[in-house]
Amino acid sequence: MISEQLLYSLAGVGLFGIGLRATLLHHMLLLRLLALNVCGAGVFLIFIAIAYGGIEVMADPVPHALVLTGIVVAVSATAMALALGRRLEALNDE
Amino acid sequence: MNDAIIWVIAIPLLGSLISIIWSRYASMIAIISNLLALAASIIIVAQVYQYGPVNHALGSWQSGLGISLRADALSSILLLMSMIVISAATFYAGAYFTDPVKRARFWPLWLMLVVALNALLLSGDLFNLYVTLELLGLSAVALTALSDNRAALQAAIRYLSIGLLGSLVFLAGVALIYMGHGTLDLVALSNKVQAEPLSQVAFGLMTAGLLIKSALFPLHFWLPSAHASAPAPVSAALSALVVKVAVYILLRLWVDVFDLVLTPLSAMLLGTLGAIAVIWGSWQALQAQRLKLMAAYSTVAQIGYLFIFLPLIVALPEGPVQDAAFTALLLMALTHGFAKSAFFLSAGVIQQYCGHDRIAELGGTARALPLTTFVIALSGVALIGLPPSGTFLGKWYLISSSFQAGQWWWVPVIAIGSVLATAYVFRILGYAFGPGESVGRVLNRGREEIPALLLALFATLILGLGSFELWDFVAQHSEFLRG
Amino acid sequence: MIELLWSIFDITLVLLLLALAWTTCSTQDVKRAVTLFIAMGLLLAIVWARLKAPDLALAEAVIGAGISGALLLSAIKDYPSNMVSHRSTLIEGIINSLTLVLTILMSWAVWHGLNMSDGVRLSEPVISQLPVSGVSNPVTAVLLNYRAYDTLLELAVVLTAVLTVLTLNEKRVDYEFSSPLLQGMTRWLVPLLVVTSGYLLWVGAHAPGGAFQAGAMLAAAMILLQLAYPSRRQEFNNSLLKILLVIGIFTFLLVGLWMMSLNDDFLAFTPAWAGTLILIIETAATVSIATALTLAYLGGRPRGWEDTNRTSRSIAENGGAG
Amino acid sequence: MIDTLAILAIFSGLFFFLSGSIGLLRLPDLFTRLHALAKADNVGLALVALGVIILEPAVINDIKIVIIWLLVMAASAISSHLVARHALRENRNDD
Repeated sequence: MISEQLLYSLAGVGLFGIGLRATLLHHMLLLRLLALNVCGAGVFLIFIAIAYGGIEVMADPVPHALVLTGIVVAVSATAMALALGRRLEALNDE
Repeated sequence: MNDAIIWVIAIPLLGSLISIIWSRYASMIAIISNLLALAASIIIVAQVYQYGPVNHALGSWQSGLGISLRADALSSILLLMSMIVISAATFYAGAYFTDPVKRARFWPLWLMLVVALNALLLSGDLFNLYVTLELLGLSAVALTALSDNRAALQAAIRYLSIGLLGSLVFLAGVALIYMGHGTLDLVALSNKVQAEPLSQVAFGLMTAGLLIKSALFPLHFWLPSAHASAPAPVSAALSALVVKVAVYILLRLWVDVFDLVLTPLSAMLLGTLGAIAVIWGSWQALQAQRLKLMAAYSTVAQIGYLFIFLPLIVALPEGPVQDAAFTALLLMALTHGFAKSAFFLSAGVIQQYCGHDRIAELGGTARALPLTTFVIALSGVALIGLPPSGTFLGKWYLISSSFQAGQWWWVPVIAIGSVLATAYVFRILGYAFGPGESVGRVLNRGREEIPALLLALFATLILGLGSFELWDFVAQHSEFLRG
Repeated sequence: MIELLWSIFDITLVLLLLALAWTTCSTQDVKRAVTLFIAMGLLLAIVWARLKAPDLALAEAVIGAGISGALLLSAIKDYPSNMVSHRSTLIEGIINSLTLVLTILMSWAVWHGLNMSDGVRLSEPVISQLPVSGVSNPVTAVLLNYRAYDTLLELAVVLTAVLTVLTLNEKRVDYEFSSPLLQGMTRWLVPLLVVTSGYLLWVGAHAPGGAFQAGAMLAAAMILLQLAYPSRRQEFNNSLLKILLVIGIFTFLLVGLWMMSLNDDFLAFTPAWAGTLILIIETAATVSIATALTLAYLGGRPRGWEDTNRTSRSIAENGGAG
Repeated sequence: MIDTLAILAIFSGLFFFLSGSIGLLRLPDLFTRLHALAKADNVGLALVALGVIILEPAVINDIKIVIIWLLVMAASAISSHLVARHALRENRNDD
């Protein structure tokens, strides 16, 4: 089943690249955050593509757990960054 | 008996949780849990000294399936240094934050930073390193944002997005490693990693992610604003510890895991960037208008020195010469940690006393705050590298191993860096001893000044004079060098 | 034939994903970018399901697309939507070529990596130790037993983030509009969500699900309530709120230390009790995660959150008024 | 025989999804687009669900699928309503 692993892990690399490029290009916090999340999704996809072993085979559960951790960390960081941005806007308005 | 390695993480975590609930007693809780964690870190160093590296398999699972915590000579010494700096800054912070609301916000996050630092230094697992890096990054950003002004928030946002990018790039490397080798355990990996394409790219990604976090030139651009605008105790921890633990992971990966992948050419490239950082950072520090900004740029330069060691360690033959270079690297990292934290704490005192930290208007400070000025002078001695500070020995060995490795070109860089450092330290002292309006009554702010003094003494006297013990310690336990 | 269909499906899915990511990242319009990003989250959930990661599909749908979607959508109005900024062409060129080179290098590494890997990895020990791990869902076993320490630190990350959100910001301005229809649906949807969340928590021991999915779903229920009844926000009981926020990590830590006193190693669960202990930890973690995500969405300092003593209360109130 | 029925149901469901998506892209304004999406998707999902129920022997899973279908219907009705209401208010504010 190497072909599916390859297809999806290359897609993960692609997402990572797209996200990385946009992270470096954007100035605005919100867009940069979205780009970072896309970038993270790419890394997660690489992990899960590695874990996949075919339709009949059970997938490797370790990367699944790692990515679950990663998703929660990503949403926490996003919430925190948005709060920082909101506070900055409030200070700018004063 | 190897429980100390757990307590040093569990105690600050417990303290953080309790200080959220009983915010009224947060200062006391923080001080107690810091002292307990300091004691635990001393126990760890003693254990490593007596019995060699300590290993704790979490959950009793075989390594690979579970996560292992490890302490060896390198990590235990850095742990002790970080706990000493943190404890001093904790005592300082109790007096620094006068507003009770701010204090209640500060303590839980501060203890979380301690958890992250200790967990990171002891971690023996690649993915766990990612989680601790995120915890460290988020708590550091949260503490920077405590200043709650525009400059600090802008710096915090930049710090956060750069930090997130750094850890994601690191995580991409971790994913590739897991793809090729099927394990995340550092010891298991050190036996598996070969110089093949996958490991090379993974190594490059992880290095790039960590270089962002350790602010090596030209990836240092986020550092000065963040370190200069955070509250003083936070700046001390950021400059002395947070940047340094990223360098620690780099070293650990380079020397322990990826030693076959690290080529002399890439080591030379990093050394060159380090050399540029030394000169550029020192020059910017000389130009800086504000005390804390100057200290932040000086951190950029000091990090540069650590990277110059890398090509030397790669080029030198295994054995006592290489060990000496490694110990000198450790010595410089430690000295800088103590000196820079002392400097930032003193800068905080000056900022509170004068209401600003503009260098050109520091006149009269030496008379009003004699102890603080003395501390700045002491830590300046360590930053320049005058004897008897640890930096002096460190630079001495840096120069001698440059000649031994046949890489004489680092020597002028070190010389220029030292001259520039002398210039920026004496520039401050010149203003501080000069005449000025701010001559008030002589102030004695013991609770804030004494922690800084102790740190500066560590940097200059204790590390300088006691460096032979350090030498012995590292020499006895040099098994972490090249497996 | 079947394999061909699978291939067509896979390729379509991957192309759609890449196209969505590209448009999300290249638009300058904030609203558009957020909408596309949420759509990408849903697509990712399908990808996880396709790659036999149902735990992740659940988590992505609830957390990635749901909670982050709500967070991002409510953040849109904080930003001016037509602020266009460009980097100079030179820098753009450098960034483009840098990322291109990196992508090619990584693809090369992936190609090599898949050829060199023997496909064994950690599945074997994970499965062989499953009987003593206390649960039969391997992902839960990894999260709460083998690599429980990661999860503990991850809860610390969540806590740090939410503390920052709470201490930085004023309360979020409520959405003005609700509608009787929404309220009507909320009235019977919220109980259903709560039940589902409990089910996910319980079922996590042997099937896809677990504390994170359950907690996020509970948070979604709370956010929905907030959207449907914006005016009826109750004043929180702060000490209760603080306890709810830390109970997960506190329970986790205490159980870990208790197990250390019994079995020498931190978080070394006694196999006979492991199932029960994991369920206790997960229940507490669900509560904390739900509280944290709800508070992260609502933002705002609850009044009197930082009371240290009486004098500070007056300072806080003056500060709030000023 | 049963399989053919299921496949027929699923494919006609997909047809409704397709037409809904085309409607989303081609129709001129928000309200007609909403109309196309909500209508076509609900029928499409119903047909797909029907097909899957025919294929799935376990009754408990069939019940779950029906519940999912009902929930999606309710959610899409409410969200179309909210979007339309919001758009109407914005229009009124613009006048």
